[in-house]
Amino acid sequence: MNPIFAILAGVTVGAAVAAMALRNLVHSVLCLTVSLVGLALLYLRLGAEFAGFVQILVYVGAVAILIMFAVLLTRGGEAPPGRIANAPWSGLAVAAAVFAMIAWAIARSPALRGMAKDPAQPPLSVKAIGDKLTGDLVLPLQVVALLLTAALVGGVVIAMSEKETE
Amino acid sequence: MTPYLIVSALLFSIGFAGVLTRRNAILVLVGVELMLNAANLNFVAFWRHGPNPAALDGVMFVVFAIAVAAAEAAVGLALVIAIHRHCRSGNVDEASGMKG
Amino acid sequence: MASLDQIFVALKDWLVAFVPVALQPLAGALLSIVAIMAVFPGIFALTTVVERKLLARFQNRPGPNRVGIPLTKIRLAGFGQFAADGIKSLTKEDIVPRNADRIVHFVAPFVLVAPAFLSLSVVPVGRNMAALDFRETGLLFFFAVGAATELSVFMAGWSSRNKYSLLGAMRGIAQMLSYELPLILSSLVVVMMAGTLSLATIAERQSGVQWGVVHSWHVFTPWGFAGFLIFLTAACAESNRTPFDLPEAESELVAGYFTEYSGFKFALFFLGEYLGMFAISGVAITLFLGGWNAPFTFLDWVPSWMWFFGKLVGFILFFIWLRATLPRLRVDQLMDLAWKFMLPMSLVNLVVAGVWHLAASWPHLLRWPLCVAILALPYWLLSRGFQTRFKTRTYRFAEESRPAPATAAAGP
Amino acid sequence: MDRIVEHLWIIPALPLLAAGIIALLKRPHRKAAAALAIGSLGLAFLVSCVAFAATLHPAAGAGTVRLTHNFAWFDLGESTLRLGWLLDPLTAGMLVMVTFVGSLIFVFSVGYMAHDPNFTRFFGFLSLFAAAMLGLLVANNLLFLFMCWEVVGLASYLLIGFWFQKPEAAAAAKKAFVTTRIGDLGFFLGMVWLYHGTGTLLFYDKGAGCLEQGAIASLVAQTTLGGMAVSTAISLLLFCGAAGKSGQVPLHVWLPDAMEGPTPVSALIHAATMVAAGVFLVARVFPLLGASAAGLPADGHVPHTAALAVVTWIGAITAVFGALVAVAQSDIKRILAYSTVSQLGYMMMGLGVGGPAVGMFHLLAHAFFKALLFLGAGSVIHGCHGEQDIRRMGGLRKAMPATFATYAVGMMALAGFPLVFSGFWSKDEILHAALAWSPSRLPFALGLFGAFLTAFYMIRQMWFVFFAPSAHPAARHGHDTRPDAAAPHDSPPVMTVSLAILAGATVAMSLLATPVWPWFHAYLGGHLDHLHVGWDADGAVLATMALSTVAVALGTGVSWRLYSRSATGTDAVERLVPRLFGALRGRLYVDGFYAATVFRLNRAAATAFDWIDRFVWGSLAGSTAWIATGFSWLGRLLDDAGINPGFDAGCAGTRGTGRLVSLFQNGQTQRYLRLVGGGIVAIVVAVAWTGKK
Repeated sequence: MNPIFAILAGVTVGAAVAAMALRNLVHSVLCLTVSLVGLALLYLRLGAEFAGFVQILVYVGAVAILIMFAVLLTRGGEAPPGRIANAPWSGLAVAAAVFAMIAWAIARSPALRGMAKDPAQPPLSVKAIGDKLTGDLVLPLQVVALLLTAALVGGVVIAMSEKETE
Repeated sequence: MTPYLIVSALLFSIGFAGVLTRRNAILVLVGVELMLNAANLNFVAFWRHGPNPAALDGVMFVVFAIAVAAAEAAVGLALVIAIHRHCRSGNVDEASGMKG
Repeated sequence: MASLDQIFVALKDWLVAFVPVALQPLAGALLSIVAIMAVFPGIFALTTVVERKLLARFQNRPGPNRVGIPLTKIRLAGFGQFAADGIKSLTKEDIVPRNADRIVHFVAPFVLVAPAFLSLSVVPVGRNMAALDFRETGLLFFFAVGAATELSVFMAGWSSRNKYSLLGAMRGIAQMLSYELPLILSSLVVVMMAGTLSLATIAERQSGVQWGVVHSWHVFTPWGFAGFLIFLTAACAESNRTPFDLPEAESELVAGYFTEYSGFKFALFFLGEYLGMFAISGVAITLFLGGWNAPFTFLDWVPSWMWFFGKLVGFILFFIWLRATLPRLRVDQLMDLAWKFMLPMSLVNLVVAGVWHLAASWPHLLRWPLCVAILALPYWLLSRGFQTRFKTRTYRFAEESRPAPATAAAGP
Repeated sequence: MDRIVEHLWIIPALPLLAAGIIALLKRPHRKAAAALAIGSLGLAFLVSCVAFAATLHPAAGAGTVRLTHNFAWFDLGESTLRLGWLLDPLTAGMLVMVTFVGSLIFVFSVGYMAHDPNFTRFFGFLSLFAAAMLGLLVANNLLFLFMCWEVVGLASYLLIGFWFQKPEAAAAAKKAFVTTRIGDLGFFLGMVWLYHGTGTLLFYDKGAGCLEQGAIASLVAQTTLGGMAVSTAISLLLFCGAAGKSGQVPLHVWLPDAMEGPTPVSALIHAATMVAAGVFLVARVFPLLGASAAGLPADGHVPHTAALAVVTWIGAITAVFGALVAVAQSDIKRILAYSTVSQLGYMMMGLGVGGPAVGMFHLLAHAFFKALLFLGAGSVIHGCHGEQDIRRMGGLRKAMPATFATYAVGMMALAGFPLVFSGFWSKDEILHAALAWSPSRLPFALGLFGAFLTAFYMIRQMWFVFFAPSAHPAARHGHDTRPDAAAPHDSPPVMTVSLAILAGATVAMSLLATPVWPWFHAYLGGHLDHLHVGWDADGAVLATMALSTVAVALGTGVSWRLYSRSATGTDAVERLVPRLFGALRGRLYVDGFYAATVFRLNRAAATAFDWIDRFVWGSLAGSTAWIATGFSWLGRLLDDAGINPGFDAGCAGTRGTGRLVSLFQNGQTQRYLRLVGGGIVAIVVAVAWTGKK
């Protein structure tokens, strides 16, 4: 296994574990950010430059900040006292079972064994992505645009609804 | 290929574990984000190693998934804030007003 | 002249040739990193002095003019000040509040500085002189890396456990998020017209000639001009410069999100902010002001990197000038400006760029007025709303608590 | 010709477009909304007239005009789902009627709703309703019909609950929605079964449709539970839906409550459209209902099948039931509502005994005069500043002459006064067909009795509203808090003109289906070219006419005599037979069993009924409602305080089960998710395990 990949994967998974395990919400979110950056770097390693940078732009630049705001707005800036997990062992067991299932499937998949070890870097031009988006996928693009608009409006409405009723 | 899939499975399971166990609603959402991203990693990996990378299907899927996930995060967090305002708590186990 | 233009490129090639072939990419990268780490902090050091001196001049006072070369009588008109400042901040005590979140508090300045360097590395500072050239995603890389700035601001503000820090951070993030939209949208126009995200290619594209002697900078088009103005304003806000320096408004928030930083970490924040400003200025130059291109064809003999850095200096001076003259905006005005004026205008600008593109074959006399009209009408409509919106605030509660003069006169 | 049917979608599309645009309008754009709604429906009327004209001239030897235009909607795996438009005399007649009456109601609404703040929303809903109704008419596919049917239900929900700030209106809307939904369940099941049986939901598809020879023959050939033909079972299920929409007896309860909506809505829902949808559905799938081992029902000959017998009996019972209850009501709109229930019963009975022509003619005739009556009632209410109780009215004959004249026309048509009113001819035909119905004469008797009652309650209403001395002016005005409360006044021209046009149409309709010139039958049956003017009816027709005239005269006379001599304020019938009257006023307690809100004759029983009702409405177990109703009748008759212990046990059992089931539903998403995760793993393991072997 490539050492760079090992480091990246280790950081990504480790940060994810930390994100899910830390008591302080802000630390969790920061760890999540690290994990997402690690994922973006993995995308880069896989040759998906565009996806990687979009990942950073959206997740680090927007989603992480959004979650931070939510944390602060719900007064989650301090480490909460008391339990942080509900019945952790059964949940962990289920999650472990799911992982075991997926890993088993990956290990046994005949399709994967047939794949090339390290195929040539496929061409990925942003222009091709743009052509695709405005060509074949123009309808999904519109739908996503609509969805984002709806989410924007919906987010505002939900977050301010109680103020309205006062 | 397989290492990527294993990393993806790990991320998915970690996120799932968080969703299942964490009390705080925001962290549940964080877990969901992790699960989504694990799926995205799968898409990219399969795009790269798949039979037809020129079709860009995996990458397009990721781009769309990121957009949708952003919307999901926005709405989800708005809901968390609304629930927090309503219940004075951000813990998922206290917002069980729908129980039978 | 060509040799002077490419002197740094040649130098790098010459140096890299000394190492074994296997290590050459690594050596090249290292060299680029060293160059960036040397040049831009140097400019930063000079900028601090220049800014202090210029601000002083604007305010009719001399400014720093004492520190020169130590142990000599040479004063250098005060240009040794940056060294003194640097030594001071390196040796000062590093104070961390007791309640602070130590790790996050420590990491925050690095999260600011590292992306600033990274984003500088994609800016083409001269012909063939971009440390990192992402042929497909250069501009996207710039914005993606820039996103980390917000995170750093948040980390600094939150970890200090100081309400001014937190408020400053919140303001800063809100401001950066709001102005990032017009920033991206206005640079999108250039991407649309150039058909590429690579900054180097965009700069090269502007070396064409129009009107006989003028290089075809993007700013010499209606969409480019409007886009440039929007970009400039948004860049000003992104780098927290006056008149958009609310996150660190000292009269309200002490020093904003880095109130609780001192010594070296404070210096890092300072450095990070200025590097961010340089980077965004560099991108503005690349996108709109022709990059390393000369304005006129008869000036082409000047090396390309000199053009770039000359323009950069111009930008720096412009920002200092702004800081010295403009008052700070209020928070609501800031947001209104971003969402109700700049965002719609940048959307309109996208339309203008489309019209410009479709009307490529039209005579200039028709194409120009049409595009200007499309821009001017929303400008007029939108700014009309601001005239009513930005009227003088009446302080309702303050006025009510003050006894009206009439009743005061009628009193005993 | 084909171009007409290809573009038949324009008719529903016009009001739909209007509804869409109105939805985007702001509140103050009242004129634009009204103009859009009326304009679009008016245009739809013109297009409908063109379509109608196209059906008048069948190709030589083709019989009925039946134009279809089918197209693929989407692919569903292997099969393709096809939709289509259908134009035949049934559709065309209904189209013209709905657009015409609808337009008039829209115009009337401009005046009636003039003071409402949500004027634009109202017209948006009206347009949506009209669009759905028209879509239902042009559908050549049971699925598309069902979709429009549900949109009709939605629109009626919105319209009945238009004044949702009134709790009664909100409750009525909910009731209407839920009650019709129970019928719709039957409809849906029938549809699914039909698709299963025939593989298509297109009505007519060049011999391959589900209402054509091949499909029906195969359905008749199969049998299901208890030896019933599959076609009969499907017919009965579909009839469930029709009964729900058309307010047939067990499911009629929503219809009177729907009076809480604005009066034009009542007119639109009860006269022209929604209730007619059920009758239309039965007429549309008549080949299925009438299918027997002998084959499809031939023109002019109505077979005696089990399905049609059910339709007939339900119709007859509904006819008498509605009329009985109407006798004792005091709300002007409620009387009309029950009269609608009764008339719908007649229509169903007509369909059962006489085929589509008989039933549909009564439907069309009824649409005109009932719209007239409702709009007249609206005009009266409008003139009396919102008063709806007929006992508080009186003497309006002089105050509102235009309304009085038109209302009288509508009344006489409804009551079946002879010769120049359409109601007479249409009802007469039903009675005539019932007389000839061989299985039983009882429906005929019931119909005759209903005719008597109809005349009785309509005269009662007329007397109270228009003739009685102005009874309680003080009370009336005392109720009214508005400063401009003045004497009753006639309505503005925009309302009375609609009334006059409808009155004219009511009379004109009577010319279309007399025994002398049975144009309508010929039109629906597709033998217009054999039509001639002349008397070729048998003696039974004359006898029926005479009998029904006698019934009407008797009703009129008795009613007039009773009421004109009685003192004001109290009801003559109430004094004569107070117990019976009380029962009638309480709508024979049917609502009590369903809604448990009206009458608590017997507190203990009512509590049980109440619980049953909640249970019934709460679940979709409509069949339980049947049993419960039967039991509760029995319980009230046998023992006033008796509570059937079996129910209690059943309730306790159900409640216990519910508790047990709700243990799983603890509101903790994480626990659900854990189960989901564990379940997925279990499934995968199971699949992998079994796959290995």
